[in-house]
Amino acid sequence: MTALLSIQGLELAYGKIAAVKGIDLEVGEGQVVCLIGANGSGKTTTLRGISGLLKPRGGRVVFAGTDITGMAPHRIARLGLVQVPEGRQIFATMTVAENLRMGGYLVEDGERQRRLDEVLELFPRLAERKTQTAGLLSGGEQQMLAMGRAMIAGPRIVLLDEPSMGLSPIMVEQIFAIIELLKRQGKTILLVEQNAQLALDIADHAYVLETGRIRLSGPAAEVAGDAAVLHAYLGG
Amino acid sequence: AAEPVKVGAIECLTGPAAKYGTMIKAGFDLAAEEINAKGGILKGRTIELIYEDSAAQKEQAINAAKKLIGRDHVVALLGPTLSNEMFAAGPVANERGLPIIGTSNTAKGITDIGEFVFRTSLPESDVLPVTLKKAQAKFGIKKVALLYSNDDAFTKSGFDVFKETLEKLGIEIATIETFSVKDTDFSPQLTKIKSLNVDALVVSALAEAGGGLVLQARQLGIPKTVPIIGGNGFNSPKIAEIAGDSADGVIIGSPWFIAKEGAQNKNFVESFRKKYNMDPDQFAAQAYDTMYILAAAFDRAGEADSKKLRDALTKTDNNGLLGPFKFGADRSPATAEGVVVTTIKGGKFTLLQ
Amino acid sequence: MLTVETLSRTFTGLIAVDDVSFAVTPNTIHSLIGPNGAGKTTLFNMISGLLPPSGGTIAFQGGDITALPPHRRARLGLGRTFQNLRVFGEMTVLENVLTGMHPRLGVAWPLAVLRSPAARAEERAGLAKAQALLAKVGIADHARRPAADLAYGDQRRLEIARALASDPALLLLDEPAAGMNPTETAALGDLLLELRQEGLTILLVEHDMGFVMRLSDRLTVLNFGRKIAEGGPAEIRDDPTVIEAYLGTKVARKLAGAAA
Amino acid sequence: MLAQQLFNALVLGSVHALFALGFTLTFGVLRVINLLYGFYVAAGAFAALVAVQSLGLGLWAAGAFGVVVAGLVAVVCDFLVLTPLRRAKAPELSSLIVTLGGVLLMNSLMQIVFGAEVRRFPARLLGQDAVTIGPLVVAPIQLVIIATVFVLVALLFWFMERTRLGTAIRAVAERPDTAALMGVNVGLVVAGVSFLSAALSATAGILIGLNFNAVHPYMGEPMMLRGFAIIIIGGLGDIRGALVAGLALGFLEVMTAGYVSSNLKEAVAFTALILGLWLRPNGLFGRASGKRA
Amino acid sequence: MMATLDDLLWSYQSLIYGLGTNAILGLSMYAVLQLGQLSLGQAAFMGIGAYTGALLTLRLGLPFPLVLAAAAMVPALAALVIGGPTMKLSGVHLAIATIGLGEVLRVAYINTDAMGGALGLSGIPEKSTFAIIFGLLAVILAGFILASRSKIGRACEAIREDEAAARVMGIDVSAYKMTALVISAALAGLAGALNAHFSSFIGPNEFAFEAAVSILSFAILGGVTTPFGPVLGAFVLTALPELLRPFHDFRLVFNGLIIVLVVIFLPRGILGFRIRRTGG
Ligand SMILES: Nc1ncnc2c1ncn2[C@@H]1O[C@H](COP(=O)(O)OP(=O)(O)OP(=O)(O)O)[C@@H](O)[C@H]1O
Ligand SMILES: Nc1ncnc2c1ncn2[C@@H]1O[C@H](COP(=O)(O)OP(=O)(O)OP(=O)(O)O)[C@@H](O)[C@H]1O
Ligand SMILES: [Mg+2]
Ligand SMILES: [Mg+2]
Repeated sequence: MTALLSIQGLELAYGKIAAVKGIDLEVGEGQVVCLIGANGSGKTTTLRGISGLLKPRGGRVVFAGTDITGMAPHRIARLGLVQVPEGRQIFATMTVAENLRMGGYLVEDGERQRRLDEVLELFPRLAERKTQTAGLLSGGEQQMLAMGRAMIAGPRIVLLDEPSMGLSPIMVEQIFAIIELLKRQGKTILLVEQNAQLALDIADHAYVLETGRIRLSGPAAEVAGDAAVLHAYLGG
Repeated sequence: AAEPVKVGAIECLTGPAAKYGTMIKAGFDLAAEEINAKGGILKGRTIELIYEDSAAQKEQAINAAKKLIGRDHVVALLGPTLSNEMFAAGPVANERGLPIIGTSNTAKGITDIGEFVFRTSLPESDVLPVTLKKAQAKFGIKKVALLYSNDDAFTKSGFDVFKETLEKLGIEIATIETFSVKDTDFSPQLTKIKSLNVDALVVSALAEAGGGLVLQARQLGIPKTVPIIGGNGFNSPKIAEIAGDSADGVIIGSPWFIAKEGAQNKNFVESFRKKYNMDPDQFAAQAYDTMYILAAAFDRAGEADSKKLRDALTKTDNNGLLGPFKFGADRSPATAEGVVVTTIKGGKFTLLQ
Repeated sequence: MLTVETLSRTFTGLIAVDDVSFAVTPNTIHSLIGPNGAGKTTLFNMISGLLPPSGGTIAFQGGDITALPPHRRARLGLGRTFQNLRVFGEMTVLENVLTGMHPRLGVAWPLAVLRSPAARAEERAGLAKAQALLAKVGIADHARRPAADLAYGDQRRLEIARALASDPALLLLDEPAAGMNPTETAALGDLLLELRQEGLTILLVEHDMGFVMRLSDRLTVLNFGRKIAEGGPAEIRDDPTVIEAYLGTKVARKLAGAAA
Repeated sequence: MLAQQLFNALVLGSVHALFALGFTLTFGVLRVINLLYGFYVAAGAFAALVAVQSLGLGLWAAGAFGVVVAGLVAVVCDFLVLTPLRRAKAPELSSLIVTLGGVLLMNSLMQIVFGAEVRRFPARLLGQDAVTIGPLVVAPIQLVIIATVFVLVALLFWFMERTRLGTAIRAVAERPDTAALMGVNVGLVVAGVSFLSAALSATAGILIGLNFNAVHPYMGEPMMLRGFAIIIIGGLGDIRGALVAGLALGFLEVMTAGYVSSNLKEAVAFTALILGLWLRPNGLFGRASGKRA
Repeated sequence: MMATLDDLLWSYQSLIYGLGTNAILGLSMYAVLQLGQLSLGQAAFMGIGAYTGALLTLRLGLPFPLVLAAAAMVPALAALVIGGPTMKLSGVHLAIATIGLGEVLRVAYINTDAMGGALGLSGIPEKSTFAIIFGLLAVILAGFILASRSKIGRACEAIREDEAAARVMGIDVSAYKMTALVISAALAGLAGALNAHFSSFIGPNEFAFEAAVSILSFAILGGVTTPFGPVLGAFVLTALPELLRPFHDFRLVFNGLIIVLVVIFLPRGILGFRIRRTGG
């Protein structure tokens, strides 16, 4: 299996501060790969580097055979790579429905409507609040919105940055069920998640990030069994 | 060759008032060029004009005056363009004992600034009564509407004189309407005036607002039988340019108009057109005359000395574009003899017969 | 310590909090749980004074504070964190904490401006205390960085340190563990227990049930703005309405397993 | 007289709204208090004037020329001046100051090139003679202005609220980074909005220049303050709001001048605006800010 | 030699005075911007101060210190009155409301003959001196620096960044805002009176929209993260048109160009650094 997304020696920095210091990472087509690490270890930064929001200092990012290193984010999105950003980043002054439609910016009308209906079915809470100004939603509702927005884009690969954050236990279950579903549909997913146990359960492969470097990687089950990982990230 | 005599000029050369400043500068330059070509002043010295821009800001006018006096060591100052600027810069020159001659300041109290402050522009109080009297005689005006820009010193001064004169002449003022110099829409005022059936509109405004106002008055159906009488600000080709046909019948009193009789004026208009490729206006004419007045005063003073120049200026006796010219005791023009009343016909100023 | 009586809040076309009453006993950790959009944050906003209630009263330490502006409540000893991180981004991490100390800085303003010895001493003490707080929550290394540059989880820690800076009697925490992994969450739990030991009362909103059940002395459950249950951890865990509305059977089973 | 005054109010209000449309786009959508807007008004009018006088184009062709020229000038200005600021994530107000410098620069350049004088479109470009319709005296250009405003408002409203691109524009306004993640070409959208807004300003400049028969480098300046007031009262970026607020201001001004005192025109208008804000602190038509306590 | 030096000083005297008064105006803007309040009433307050000062000098011949005190007090009172209703406005809404104040006042000046109407007030004696202007500037600047470095500055910055969060931190935001508005009005009034007493003349149109924008630009160009910023910004913007005089026709072109370049390269202001304070 060839990797859909492959990263070599990626380096990212904020001004003088190096946040990601040369990492290698691969996500195979149809795989769920999870990235775990402590707060501040560079997970979000890595995703931003892939989606083009942050220009890499060094290294290479190849997606579906195209070198996307340093490419503008909208062009990367057009190739079918979508990121659900951390902290939701919903369009606060627009309505819930408009936010969702923005997710399908690149999707043609009929298909977009179909996916919209699908998403509203998955998140009945959003259906109820469809015409509400998104900024006034509760934290969890906003998280659902961010997730739904990405689903409407129908990408080849989704980068999910802590999709379960702030969701009620039932909703967390549901989000993971959705990830399962996407996986079964053959979608590729790069998942950053603090709910490490759940993430490792679902993932094929896992990477552990520590202060900007890959500390450990391997099949998810193996990583989950690692004593150090257990101790540092799984509360064991 | 002898050293040139330095004269400073403060004008609005940038910003929204630049249209006045550039006309004035054109007038000065033309006259200075002629004078220098004819052998200059003080037995062969040329006049060197140093311009500073005031950008219609009083602080810049002051700074310009100080720079010209303190750094360039000029002997006399011309300008500034706007009365407000003169109120700020005049005291500077006066304090240093340097004559300063306004060529376009018509506001009340300008020469009260001090002994060294002169102006060659006829204050409205000299011009407007002549205009009104003539119009009254010709059209039998009994009732007028009076309009003016109330946020500008020049037009406000004009209004004061209009009002006083109208009262003196026993003409009824049906209504007084105001607008801003920046306004472009006068329809509410004019609609109201239209319903009052007045014999004439008396307007104190600058050319842009004035032109727009004339245009709209006619558009709104105030008939041409109701003449529009303007103040000094109307004495500009812009009125006809903006208002087009509607400008016909506008009445203006002024010491100068472009078709004024006489070889001197013909020469001026011709050379001006040749040099600048446009028509002069009253500001240019006043500036042109002022330069000759200044040159003559230098020669009378006998040397480039500010104090002597001041005294020489008070003895001015010029016969220029504006007609016979003397300074009164208040260092403003002494008489309004040169004032003629004109009217616009087919877009051109002609004498009102 | 805190008594909320028949509190309500409506927004156009929505009752976000509906006739909710409960009381928080001093020196306990009291949790407020419920599905997304149940009205927990809205309740916090009313308690901290950012949002006027549509009806009902709030009493704190025996006095009615329903009409008090937020800063007065803070002075009375009410501190809070925000669910949607609201650190002062351009200020350094330390300055954020010092700002939290504001109601406890007693030196009169003219003296503070003129840097009188008393003011200097106060600032020095404040600095030391702020540093201690940062160490406590584990972000001492970042003390002099602009707060906006911190990673998400670290900003959450900063929120907690900033809220603690005013020595509150009652601390409202809105999802403090969101964005932290289980190990980090456990450490945070230890910290909160330690704080309770020191006499602090905590009102907690959190969706991490392991965390909540471990810490809480008492829980109040909201759904669609209404209180649907209240009780101790074991009671709530087994309450079928709560399981249905919020926990889901899987989590409930897991929690039961953990407790057993 | 009342009928005529009401018509006057409609015309003046339409002129205000016309000016405000593009302004509300830059300000509301791009979050730039763009003082250059006044310059684009004059630039558009001058370009059209040059087209008429030097290129001998007819009114409509010249108008289109002016609109396009102003739009392109704006795209270039924005690219040179505002894009770097956007990249540096500079505070909002720095855009105000940079455009303040820009205005100084461009206006002075324009004056050097065209002179400071007032110019006018050749007479008879559009019939100037007013016609009497019942109690009303109406000039053709006035009808053109009113029609243009209402058509533009309808089109823009539809565009911003109903089309994909319109939604994208608003998304860019709020979170450019996130919009880019959705596949929106932020740079292009920004350029497009700059173009559109300056094109609208040029339309305003040309029509206003025709109506008042005066075109000069500073013609946009006196309208800035009122424009500013209108777009804030109407709600930033709110097309309908700009129309309603523009008409309201025109109505207030005309009625004050016609029936109270022309002296108090501005004072009454601004007092009413302040009172309006007092009663509705988010603007008359302010949409929810999307900000929670 | 002495004579030339004297001349030099004299030539630039009013420019130098202008630097001082504009710096005070910049600081008056800083007082409110520091809290994130975009008040554009500064020009109006400056006008109130200028008219108050000029009238007291011209009509009553009061001693200058008294005149200055009144010129600061009257706008401060005005700020107190309008402060209440405007307090709940923020951002551009506050800006437009305060600009509205300026417009209403302008109409009032124009229509009041006692204030000279459109003709303004002329012949105001020169009373501002270098020592007075720069002495006041130094005191005000020092006050701002000290305040910014104390807990007050910290509270102000917190309010600017997040008002609601600041409230919850126990900061009395309304009191801070009101105080800032009053102080800024007093400073603007003071600057207005100082200006009136070295430029001989004031007119009603000097305190309108354009003036408000240029006062704002002093602060923003210089930077609002320290009180030095607005002072430097005012110096630069005041001196530029004079320094560029040799460029004649292109003077304002260069002036504009320089502003543009400065903002592009220093978007946070010329002095964009943050003031040092505990924990900074
Ligand atoms: N905008 C920024 N400017 C400067 N430094 C930053 C910025 N954003 C993040 N950092 C720093 O980069 C490092 C990595 O941060 P990042 O957000 O990638 O962590 P993370 O693994 O996503 O953490 P979390 O689990 O808390 O979300 C941290 O040290 C952080 O302080
Ligand atoms: N200012 C507001 N205007 C309109 N609706 C609002 C406003 N604030 C909150 N709401 C609505 O009120 C409901 C309760 O919101 P709240 O934020 O209190 O929920 P919550 O319990 O904190 O949820 P979560 O766990 O997801 O954070 C939500 O449906 C939200 O959309
Ligand atoms: Mg992260
Ligand atoms: Mg919440």
